[in-house]
Amino acid sequence: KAPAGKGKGEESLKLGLIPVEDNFPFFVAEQEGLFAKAGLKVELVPFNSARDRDLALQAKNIDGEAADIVATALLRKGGTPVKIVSLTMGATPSEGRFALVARPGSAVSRPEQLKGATMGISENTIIEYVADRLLQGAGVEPGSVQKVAVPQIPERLQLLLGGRLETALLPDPFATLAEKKGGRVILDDTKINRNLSQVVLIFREETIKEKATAIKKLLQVYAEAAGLVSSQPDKYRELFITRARIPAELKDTYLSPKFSPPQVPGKTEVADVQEWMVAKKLLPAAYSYEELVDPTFVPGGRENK
Amino acid sequence: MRDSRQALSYILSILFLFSLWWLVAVWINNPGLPGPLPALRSLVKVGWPELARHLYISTYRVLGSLALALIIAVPLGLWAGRHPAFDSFLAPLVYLLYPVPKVALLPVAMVLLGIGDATRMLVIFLVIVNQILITTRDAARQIPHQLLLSVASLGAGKISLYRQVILPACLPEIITASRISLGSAISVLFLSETIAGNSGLGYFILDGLFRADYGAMFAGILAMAGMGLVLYILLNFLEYLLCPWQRL
Amino acid sequence: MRDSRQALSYILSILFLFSLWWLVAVWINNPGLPGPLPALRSLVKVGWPELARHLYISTYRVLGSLALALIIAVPLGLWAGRHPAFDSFLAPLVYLLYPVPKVALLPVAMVLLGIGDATRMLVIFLVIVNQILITTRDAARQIPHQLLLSVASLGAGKISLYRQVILPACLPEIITASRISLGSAISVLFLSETIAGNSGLGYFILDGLFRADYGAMFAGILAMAGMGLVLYILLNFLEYLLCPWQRL
Amino acid sequence: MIRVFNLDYTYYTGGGAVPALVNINLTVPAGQTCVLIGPSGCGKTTLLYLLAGLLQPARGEIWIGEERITKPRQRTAIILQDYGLLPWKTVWENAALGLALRKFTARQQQERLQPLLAGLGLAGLEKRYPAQLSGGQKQRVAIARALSLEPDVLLMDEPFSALDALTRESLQQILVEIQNQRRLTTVLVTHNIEEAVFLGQQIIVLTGAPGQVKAVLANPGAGSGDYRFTSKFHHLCSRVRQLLQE
Amino acid sequence: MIRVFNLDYTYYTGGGAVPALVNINLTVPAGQTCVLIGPSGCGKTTLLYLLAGLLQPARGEIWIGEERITKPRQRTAIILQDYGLLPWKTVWENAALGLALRKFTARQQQERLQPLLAGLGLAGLEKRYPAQLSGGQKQRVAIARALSLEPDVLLMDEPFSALDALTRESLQQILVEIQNQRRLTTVLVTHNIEEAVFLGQQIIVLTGAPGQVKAVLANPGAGSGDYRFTSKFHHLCSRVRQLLQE
Ligand SMILES: Nc1ncnc2c1ncn2[C@@H]1O[C@H](COP(=O)(O)OP(=O)(O)OP(=O)(O)O)[C@@H](O)[C@H]1O
Ligand SMILES: Nc1ncnc2c1ncn2[C@@H]1O[C@H](COP(=O)(O)OP(=O)(O)OP(=O)(O)O)[C@@H](O)[C@H]1O
Ligand SMILES: [Mg+2]
Ligand SMILES: [Mg+2]
Repeated sequence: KAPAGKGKGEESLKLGLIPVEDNFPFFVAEQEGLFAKAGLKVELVPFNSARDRDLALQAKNIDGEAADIVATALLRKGGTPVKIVSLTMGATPSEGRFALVARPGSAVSRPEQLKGATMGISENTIIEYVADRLLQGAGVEPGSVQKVAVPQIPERLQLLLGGRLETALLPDPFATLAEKKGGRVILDDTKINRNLSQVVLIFREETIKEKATAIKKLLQVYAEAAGLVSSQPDKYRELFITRARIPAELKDTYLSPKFSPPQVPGKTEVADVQEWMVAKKLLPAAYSYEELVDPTFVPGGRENK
Repeated sequence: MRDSRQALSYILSILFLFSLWWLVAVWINNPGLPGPLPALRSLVKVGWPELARHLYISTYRVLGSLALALIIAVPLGLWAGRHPAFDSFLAPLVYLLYPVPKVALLPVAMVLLGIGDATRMLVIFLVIVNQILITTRDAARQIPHQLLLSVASLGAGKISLYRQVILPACLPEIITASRISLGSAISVLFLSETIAGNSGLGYFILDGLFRADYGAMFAGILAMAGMGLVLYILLNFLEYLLCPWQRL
Repeated sequence: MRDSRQALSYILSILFLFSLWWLVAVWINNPGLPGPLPALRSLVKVGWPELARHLYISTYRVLGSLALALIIAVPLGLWAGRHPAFDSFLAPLVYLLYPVPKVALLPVAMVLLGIGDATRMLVIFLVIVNQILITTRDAARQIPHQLLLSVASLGAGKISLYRQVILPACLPEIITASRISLGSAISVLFLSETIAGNSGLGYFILDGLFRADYGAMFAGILAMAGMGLVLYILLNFLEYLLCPWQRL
Repeated sequence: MIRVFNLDYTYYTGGGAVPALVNINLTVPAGQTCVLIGPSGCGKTTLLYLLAGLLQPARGEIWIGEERITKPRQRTAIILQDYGLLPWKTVWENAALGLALRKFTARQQQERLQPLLAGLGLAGLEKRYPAQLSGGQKQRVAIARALSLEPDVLLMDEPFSALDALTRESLQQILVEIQNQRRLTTVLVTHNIEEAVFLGQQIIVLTGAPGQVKAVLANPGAGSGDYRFTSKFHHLCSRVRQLLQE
Repeated sequence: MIRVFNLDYTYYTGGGAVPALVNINLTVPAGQTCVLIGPSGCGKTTLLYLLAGLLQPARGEIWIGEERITKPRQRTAIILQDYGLLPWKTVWENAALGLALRKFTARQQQERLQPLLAGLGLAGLEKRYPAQLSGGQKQRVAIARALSLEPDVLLMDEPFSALDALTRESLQQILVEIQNQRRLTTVLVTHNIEEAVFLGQQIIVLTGAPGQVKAVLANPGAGSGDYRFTSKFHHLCSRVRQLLQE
């Protein structure tokens, strides 16, 4: 079997994406024909869960994907060497909001009251990392809340709104939707001075070797698309609603986020995530920055602390 | 007369179902479960050309994998039912593999078949092939010895015995198995369509769920239930044609 | 002699399965699919007290919902099989509800019933109750008229007819249905345990997957397959006890 | 007493209506035996099913004593042409089924059945399933089941057809004895002319399909020990044969 | 020619071994009819199954012509005691099954079967299913199926038991004619002593279970038209009856 993306010359790439706002510039680039213009043949493969997306990367059905640092380290640990080529979201603290939301009518209104309350998360993922760090930042011991594994976001939202979870950690736009439905935001990662939830673009090492020029072009296209979105959000509103799966109730009010130009994640970020993973026994030992990040494609980012 | 009474029963039953749904919806009063009327309304309003495309793709996947499973499981099941030695070999395979969660097989399927239709149909196939196999085998075991002897005495060879006795004797059970598999196939279809890609009713429903657009979601669910019902009616018709002696 | 040959077949079959697994694992060479030996090794090494707890919870959920489904579906199925009028009412319900993706409704069910055992068992129940109902009904339809007349002529009332003729005549098919439902129940169990909550083999397997700890994941899968096999063997034993006339 | 008035019965097949019985009238006084004889397919089995209340007539009425028959009657026993044994019950369970349905205790069942099975040559076969019996053995189980009920009306559809001549004759004798003891009203279908004449105080000859009554012969001597060897017996046999031939 | 040497057969049940036949030896010259008679359960059906190659003997050998029987033989036809009709085939399909298995065209099947069914009084029933027939009609379908094959060996298990006396006699006559035309070797099981003596050039009387050969009677007059009315016939009937009684 030929590995995915091979065949039609070097210029083709297959990317696994979950259709959420994080990945919106890719959809814009596709719509505007920017890939073709750059002489690239990019196929955006939609996935509905991170689990299936990672399986497909392992199976070499896709060359790369938009993921997070936790997933990157786990893929490498699981025997699929991958590297981050760039951040796509989370370069600044205001990008990519995650919020700990209490259910409508909950008595919990301040972080101190979280002790013993149930909290819907997705275990062993970036979500749990964000949750732990948010709690620690607010001075709450993460072990003192009762974590409930609810891997899929829509289900977490429903259980929260249905009152079966006291609190839940949700990314936007679901956090906004929960708020709109009467949920109360307890903690918010855009309100602290550090972005916990960074989205990264990763590729398998062999793809990086074989298709370095294509990846470079892809990142240029991404930068262009990110610029387009940030400068004229109204033009892409329709596309945003459909491709980023904006909940029906928010489609008139919810604004698309701003996207920074491509840059690699900061060393402290990579180290901090891995420190958490080692403490959780998800990793035996942290990887070095160079093992996880390939800085040859885009300029280094600033530390966003 | 009997036919019209049956049609009435059908309609009554559907009405009953919808009132039940309505009651539950009113009772739990959760946006995740709209009542039947809003759901029907959104079924009407939804982008039909698009829904039809998803419906077509899903139907194709279900029927394709059902056909494949029948082609493979029926002969194996008949054979295992009549040959205990072969069954002793096959049964543990089935019993061990049937409960294995299909995620375990997903990596294999993805490596071998990619993330297209083939993987989806394989996952459906793997579930229902076991169901058809088990039912067919159990039916073949029960064939009265007398009938086999009677046809053997006419000089029938192995193949004729299968064609004239074993297959028709098990046909009603094979149709039962198809009924069950049809339901399972649709359930698994839903799961397999949520893995990757953007086609099929499963995707449509999940998309609705992600958008918290429960109207669209239930339009998809209704379409899926409708697809199931139509396929069931076709299966009943097939039974009518294939098993005339059952109608006496 | 025959028993020992059967045992041999069983062992051969399991060896065959493991070699196949090994070949596939070597061939596709994907970390997501370890070979059988590493999997067995990690099954030994894994935290057994914890795995045993998950195993116990899963077994309880499967058996509980299977029992519930049998208690409800068998009488309904027998009745529908013998009363076409009732069947005309019931069949559309079944045919419409069976294809509705239960997993899509899991969140709603969890909102209704909580994240505990009740929801999971309800969803498993909803899937397998249809399977048992359809099989039982189709079997009840096929009972030879002569046998019913013969027992009716002895002065049997309705209830006696069900006890003496209709139920035993369908018993082999009910056992077939249980076999099929057992597999479906385990599949749905897996799904229901992966949607929310921190218990059961489904959770254990998914947890392994999320940690990229494929050893633990496959230990869970082996435990699940083993649970299935043991339950199947119990079912075979039950059949042996309940249907002695089938053994002739 | 069994009375049948203007009875019609029709089967429906995909190919159309098949009249099986047309305008049957008959009366069997209590304690007597009525034999039905007629060509194969003329509706004898159908008539017996109707008398047992297992089928509903298209037209006409059936009365047993003061009761109009529309469903099976407790004290009527029937031996079906295909025996009607349940494959999942042993010989004993099959034979005891009627008693079990009437809530006889295990002990009472034992008391009634054991001598009956022994008398029918079935001792030792109690634990077998029907599939493990010979044709004649199955037939005898069906006979045991019917007789165990101590019925007052006994309907029999070629009950001895699979039995050898000697067993047949000894069962005929048993039947006559039971009848004399208990005023059993019997309707018997048979193809055997000698059997018909030996057992039937009344012999009803049916026409070919659809069955109609062709002749009703009175036969008061039936059942007595050496009737078989009288010239009257032989005369009646020839008469029946002649009627069938017409 | 059928030859059987030292044949044993035993059934196995949960309760233990049931010997059904012990040390059977017999020879049926080609073109002759051999009748098996014996009490119910003595193993007649079992013996026929063995002759047909449907069961394998525990001991002993069976030869038909120069062929040792270990599996069904193409030119042997058998009529089973329970008829063996397939419920999912119509009367026509059931009767034509043997021909269809031998790859006869639809036209050839038509040519052979139509007169046969008409002769058996089954015309008009071709499209019915077995469940829609009377007992005797089913039996005649089984007879048609066997005869349609124009076999050289015909094995029959109480083939006329469900038929009325007249049909029975006319079928006996047909059988004798076929036999005279085609040198058909026949083994017939019957409970009817007159039938045995009328048809069997050789009459084998079996003991009660487990079946052994009690007597072999030669009966050269069998099959001739008015044999029934000779004193030899009656004498032999009494002899058979006596043997059975012993
Ligand atoms: N289920 C059925 N559907 C259609 N026709 C039927 C059905 N059962 C019986 N018949 C027809 O009705 C007629 C009477 O059948 P019945 O069984 O009463 O005959 P019978 O007198 O008992 O014959 P036999 O002596 O052969 O047993 C027959 O011609 C038969 O073909
Ligand atoms: N499958 C079986 N298992 C055990 N015993 C059996 C089985 N089939 C038949 N038998 C026994 O073997 C003996 C011979 O049976 P067979 O059917 O050959 O008798 P038969 O001479 O044909 O009797 P009939 O005249 O009643 O038909 C009987 O005693 C019977 O109980
Ligand atoms: Mg009859
Ligand atoms: Mg026999």
